[in-house]
Amino acid sequence: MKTIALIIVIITGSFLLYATVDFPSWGDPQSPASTHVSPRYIERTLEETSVPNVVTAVLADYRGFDTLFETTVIFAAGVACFFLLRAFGKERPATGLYRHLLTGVTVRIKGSAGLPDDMEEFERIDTLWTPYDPIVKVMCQRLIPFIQLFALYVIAHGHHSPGGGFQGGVILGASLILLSISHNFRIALRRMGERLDALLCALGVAIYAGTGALCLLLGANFLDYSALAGILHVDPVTARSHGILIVEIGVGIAVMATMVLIYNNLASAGKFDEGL
Amino acid sequence: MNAQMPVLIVVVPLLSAFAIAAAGWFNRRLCMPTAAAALGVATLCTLGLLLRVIQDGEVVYRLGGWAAPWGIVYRVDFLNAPVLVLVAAIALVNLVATSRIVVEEFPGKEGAFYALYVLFVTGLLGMVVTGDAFNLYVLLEIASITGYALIAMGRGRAVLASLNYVFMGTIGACFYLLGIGYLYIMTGSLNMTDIASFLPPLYSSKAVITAFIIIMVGVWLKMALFPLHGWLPNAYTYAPSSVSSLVAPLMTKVMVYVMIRIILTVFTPAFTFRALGLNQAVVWLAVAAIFMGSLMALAQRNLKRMLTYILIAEVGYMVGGAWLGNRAGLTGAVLHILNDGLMTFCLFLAAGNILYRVRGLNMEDLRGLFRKMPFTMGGFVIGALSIIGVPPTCGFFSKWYLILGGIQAGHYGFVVALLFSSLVNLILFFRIIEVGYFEPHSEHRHEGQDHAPSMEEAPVGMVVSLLIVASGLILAGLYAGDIVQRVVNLAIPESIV
Amino acid sequence: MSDFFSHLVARYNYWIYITLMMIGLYAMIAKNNLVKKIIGMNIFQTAIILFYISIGAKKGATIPIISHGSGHEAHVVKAADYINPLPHVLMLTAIVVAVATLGVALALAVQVYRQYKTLEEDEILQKIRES
Amino acid sequence: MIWQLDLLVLTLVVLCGIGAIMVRDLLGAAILFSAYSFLMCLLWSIMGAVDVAFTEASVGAGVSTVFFIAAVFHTTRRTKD
Amino acid sequence: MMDTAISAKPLLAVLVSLCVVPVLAYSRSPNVREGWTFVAGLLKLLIVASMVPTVLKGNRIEWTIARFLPGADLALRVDPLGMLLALVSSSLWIVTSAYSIGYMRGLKEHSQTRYYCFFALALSATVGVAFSANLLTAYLFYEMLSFATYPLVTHHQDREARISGRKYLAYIVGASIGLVLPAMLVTYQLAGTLEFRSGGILGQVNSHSLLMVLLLLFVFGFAKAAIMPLHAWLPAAMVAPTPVSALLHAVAVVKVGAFCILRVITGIFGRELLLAQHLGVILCIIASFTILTASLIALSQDELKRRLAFSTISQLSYIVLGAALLSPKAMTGGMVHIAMHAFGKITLFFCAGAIYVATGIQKIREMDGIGRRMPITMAAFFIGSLSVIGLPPTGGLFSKWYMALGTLQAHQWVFLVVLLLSSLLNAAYFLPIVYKAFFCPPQEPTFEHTSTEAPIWCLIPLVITASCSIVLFFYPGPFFKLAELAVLK
Repeated sequence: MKTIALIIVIITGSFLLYATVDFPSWGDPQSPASTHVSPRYIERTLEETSVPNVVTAVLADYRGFDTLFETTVIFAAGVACFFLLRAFGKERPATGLYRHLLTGVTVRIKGSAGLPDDMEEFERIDTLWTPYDPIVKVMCQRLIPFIQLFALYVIAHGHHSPGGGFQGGVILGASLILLSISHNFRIALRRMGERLDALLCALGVAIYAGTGALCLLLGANFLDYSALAGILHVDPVTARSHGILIVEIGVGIAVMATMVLIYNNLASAGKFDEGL
Repeated sequence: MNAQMPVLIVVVPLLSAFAIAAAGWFNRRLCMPTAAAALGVATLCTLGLLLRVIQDGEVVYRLGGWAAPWGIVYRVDFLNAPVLVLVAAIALVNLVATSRIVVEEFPGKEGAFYALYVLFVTGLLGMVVTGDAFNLYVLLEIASITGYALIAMGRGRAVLASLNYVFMGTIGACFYLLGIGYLYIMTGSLNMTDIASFLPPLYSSKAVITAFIIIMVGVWLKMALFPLHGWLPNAYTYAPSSVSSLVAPLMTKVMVYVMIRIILTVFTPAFTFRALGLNQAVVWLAVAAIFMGSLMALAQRNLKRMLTYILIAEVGYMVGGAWLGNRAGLTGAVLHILNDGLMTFCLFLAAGNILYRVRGLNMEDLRGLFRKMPFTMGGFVIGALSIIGVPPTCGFFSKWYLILGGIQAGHYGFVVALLFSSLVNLILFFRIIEVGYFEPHSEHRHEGQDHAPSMEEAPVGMVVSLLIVASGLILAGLYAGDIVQRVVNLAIPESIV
Repeated sequence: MSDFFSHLVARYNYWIYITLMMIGLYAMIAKNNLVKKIIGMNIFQTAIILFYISIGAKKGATIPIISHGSGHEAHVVKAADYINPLPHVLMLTAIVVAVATLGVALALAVQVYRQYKTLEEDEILQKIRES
Repeated sequence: MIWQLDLLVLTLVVLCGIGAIMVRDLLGAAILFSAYSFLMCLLWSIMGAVDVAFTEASVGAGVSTVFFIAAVFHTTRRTKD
Repeated sequence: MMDTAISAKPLLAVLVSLCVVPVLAYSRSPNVREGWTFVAGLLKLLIVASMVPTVLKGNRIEWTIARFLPGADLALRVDPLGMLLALVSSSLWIVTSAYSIGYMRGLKEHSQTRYYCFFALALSATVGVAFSANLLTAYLFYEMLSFATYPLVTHHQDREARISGRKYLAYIVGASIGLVLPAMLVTYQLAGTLEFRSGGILGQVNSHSLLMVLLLLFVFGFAKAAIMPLHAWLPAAMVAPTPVSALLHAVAVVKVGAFCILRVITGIFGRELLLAQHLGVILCIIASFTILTASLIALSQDELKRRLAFSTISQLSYIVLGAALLSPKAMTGGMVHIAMHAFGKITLFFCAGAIYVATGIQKIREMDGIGRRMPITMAAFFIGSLSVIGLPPTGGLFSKWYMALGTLQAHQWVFLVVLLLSSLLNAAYFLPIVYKAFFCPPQEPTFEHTSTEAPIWCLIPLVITASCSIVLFFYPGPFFKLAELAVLK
């Protein structure tokens, strides 16, 4: 297998190398890629959409349809992970581990009944993974709100600086994942339940697609945000800018929820009981 | 609304997917009807679009209102309009036919299943309708990712087969993406027709030739052309029957469509068939695929596995036909996309029905089936005759054009391969029909009852769908002349004779 | 010599991306461990992204965020001043696709492990043959 | 941009890539892959693709690694190659 | 003089038996089922017969069902030659249906519904071939016939039937896909059409070798005509119930094969082309070889049905020989032989079946003295034999007579010898049976005095067909008129 792989790799590689001879040199401003389609984006984005970040404008408007499906890909991956891994029916492990919060003493209780989940003195901990690190815990607790705030900033400020719905959504999702890792799986799940998560997942993409469909209902083409001008009471160019913002929010929600969904399913192997 | 039809094809199923995913958490009984309604609307739209294309010619739709090289456009012409109808109709019929199985196979996960199902169809429809090379990649990935998940839910080796498919599929998709990158670096555009307008002076450029070959290899990987077919048999054999009857007929056909689209629209026949000079080699590859697929099918003892190898041979038909580079061959290839989609759908549907009742698809499980499931077997026989290529089923006509193309191009290897494969198919299917017809059903033999085991058909919905598809095969055959004259002929550029 | 260097500078990005891609491809074909294959797959995808970003690069240009001051009436945006944004957009999509594929692939790998208790391909095939 | 720096990062990227597929521990491979992604992100920000670099930093170096670790946690760290 | 009428009548003739299939499949009572079979049979005969006057006037009736390919639609056209086959097969269907009732009920066969359904389907296909306007349509119905007869041939669903069925399909469908299909494609490529035209459509092709290869592909490809060496399916297919052997392997299936060859010779190649390229002789040699060899093999067969099968093989080649001689007289004779042989051979098969139903005897050596027990049956057998040998007072005389005249007309003396020799052989394998049946004492004397004729439903049909053979001696007119028109056109 290794030799076959090596042969394939060498053949493919040399073939690809051979093709680079005809490439324009790196960073050449006169290359076709820099002169044919993209100049219009750079030169006219501001007047056509009033969004200074060209990448955001192209992403959510000129090629907004790609991005709709990019978000759908992520949604599909979330649903796929759920579909593949989720095992319904909660069986708790045979022995439950509980930590007395005041003393840090760990109690092992046999039988699947265990202690109720909502006790104040005891905290259920995972049988597989039982770190107890107050520093990490407290630090993360303090950090998470700021991370989330930053994520919101990234989503909202995508028009003017690097970032946007996707990056912000990932950061938002990562903050929840961080909660799950630093505390434990069930606490994070209590913050955002599985059903809510799945609904947000669908809702986020639906916001995006719905905005497009709204434009369609308003008589313009799909995803032609300028049609929103009538509803938003602004001129078409600003309407495009607003449309992009709405769409970015949708992307943010979808990506956040999907990241959490994939993580939850992977980290608990579909049982939604004990996590990483 | 008429003007919005191209986008509705994709958007209606897309929106319904979110509704279905949400409905899965509240009322799971709503999932199937929602999906059926969405696919029904999509099917109607595709039909409307086909009629419009026949009436007015090419339809272009600008997404977001942006014009071609800057925004993404949908372009519906004679080549993709019929494929759209095929995809939407097969997805709809399969959805209705298999709704009983789904409830039993994926308890509690109907929401996710139908969401993935509809997204898969959305991906395929989008791939067919789009006029943008990069957009095609994104939709390809949607179809692939949902396809991986759907296939992995089968029994036995399904998960491993699916993971293998993930690797192969990703390599294929990445090669495609890389090829598009090569084209982008040389032309600066992503729109198919726009790229085509920049290419003629670059026909001898190494980068463009490499781009073409990489794209082709990627697409071939996805459509499982020999020798890149390794992932297909396991993936489709172990997939749940509600999935294999969707994925198997459509995925390979849509990839063949993509190949023809790239050959004709992006690179133009002048490049593919004249400047490149790879015709003979690729047709010989197709010949090898046909021989290999047929022979491997002979070695199988499992009906579904046999069908997967037939599928590989059929891919060889279409690739070979398209690369013959003449009008008859291309007509055959395009017609065969439609016909083979229907044929394999019919057979996989029949296999699903059998599996539902008999719980096995090995040769010994098929005993006495003509008595037990006469209607299912009736549909199966029609599908089989179509694959063999017996008139008036549609399989005959595409094969006719393919062979005619082979004769016109003087490529007798291809002609022989097609005839050989027809004969092998005859053996394959009559071997199964013999088992079903002559050998008594095993249970009854054990019990020692003398004869007449009672009929035990699959649920009505499944049987009716199968029979509809089977009669569709004959109708498509009877109207083959019209289909070719009104649609397929116009899909092929006039420069090809 | 300087000729060679200019050639090198003009091309080495492309070469590196091919190298990375081949590393990924090799891992996908030759590696025995499924997670290793998945890593290889991601390296492969990232390499393609690198290639696209290299297409977009433009000498003497800045990031594609247009500076617009208060007196922007007279401001004329020149394409040569900004890096080509299109590949960036495409690659955002590609990254998302990569992470989506990664999620599904890992979920499948977890399932495979659940079924066969190993991630090594040869051991899995061995088990299938034995059963 | 400084091509020497660029070249250095590129070399490191290749090294991390090779390391990720060579190391005989899946957790280690995941971390090396994370490093690879992060270096890649550096490379892209050098090239001016800030949005992509941002995404890669959060996705490739962040979430992907968590996914890898979660998967490895539920399977095994052991690998033969 | 020659008008072409557009009418759906030929389509109706094809569809009548097709439409009755669902009715048959759902009728629970055997009486209803058989009643419908008769109704359909009569309707079919009436429709076919109603077109006879038009055709005899030299006109055509056309109907296009669907458009397949440019130059090759799914189209039906009634012309004299097609009318000949349609008339024979549709009239004999009724007789065979009656016979089937007696036979199937007499033996208490299973799955009779399936049997009648596929029988009706096979008849549709036969008439379809007869009325085909082009080669593609003929091919379509030809294949339909192959698959529709498969369940009939394998009716017993046992090991032997399975092997025979396999052989049947392998030869017939294998040859049609492997040989006819490519030949058809090449023809289409050369001529741009597949229509049967009186002068042929390959006139512009000059390459002798190409034409020869095409001709051979067609002749062997239509394996239903059982030209040696592609004949082995026919004896094997005798495992079918006798009515199937009778109608299909004496009339429908094999005649369709021979008919297709006739069509190819007259409609695709055309007489002039074959004459100019000297291709007829090759065909004559092949046919003569089959005639003589099959007759010799028939001599050595002990099982009655097998002997009849080999006799059929040799008689089919008469038709091909007649056409291949390319002289008008011989062609007329060959065409009429379709009808004459059909009536004679079906009588023989009916007799074989009747003997089997009544006594269970299949071997010739056990048939000593059987004529005393079944006088009517054996008398009919005698008439049938005479017809096949070509002796008066049966219609078989005329077809052979014309063929013999044709050999003279074509100055092919050798084939006259072949004809005479084979007639002698025919007599040699049929007449001893009759002789033994009437004049040898039975081996088991217990049955000597009991007259055990077959059931009345078996008996009536064979009497009818035997008398038809005699009637055709006195009134062969219509068939000759049709054949002459077909040759003249």
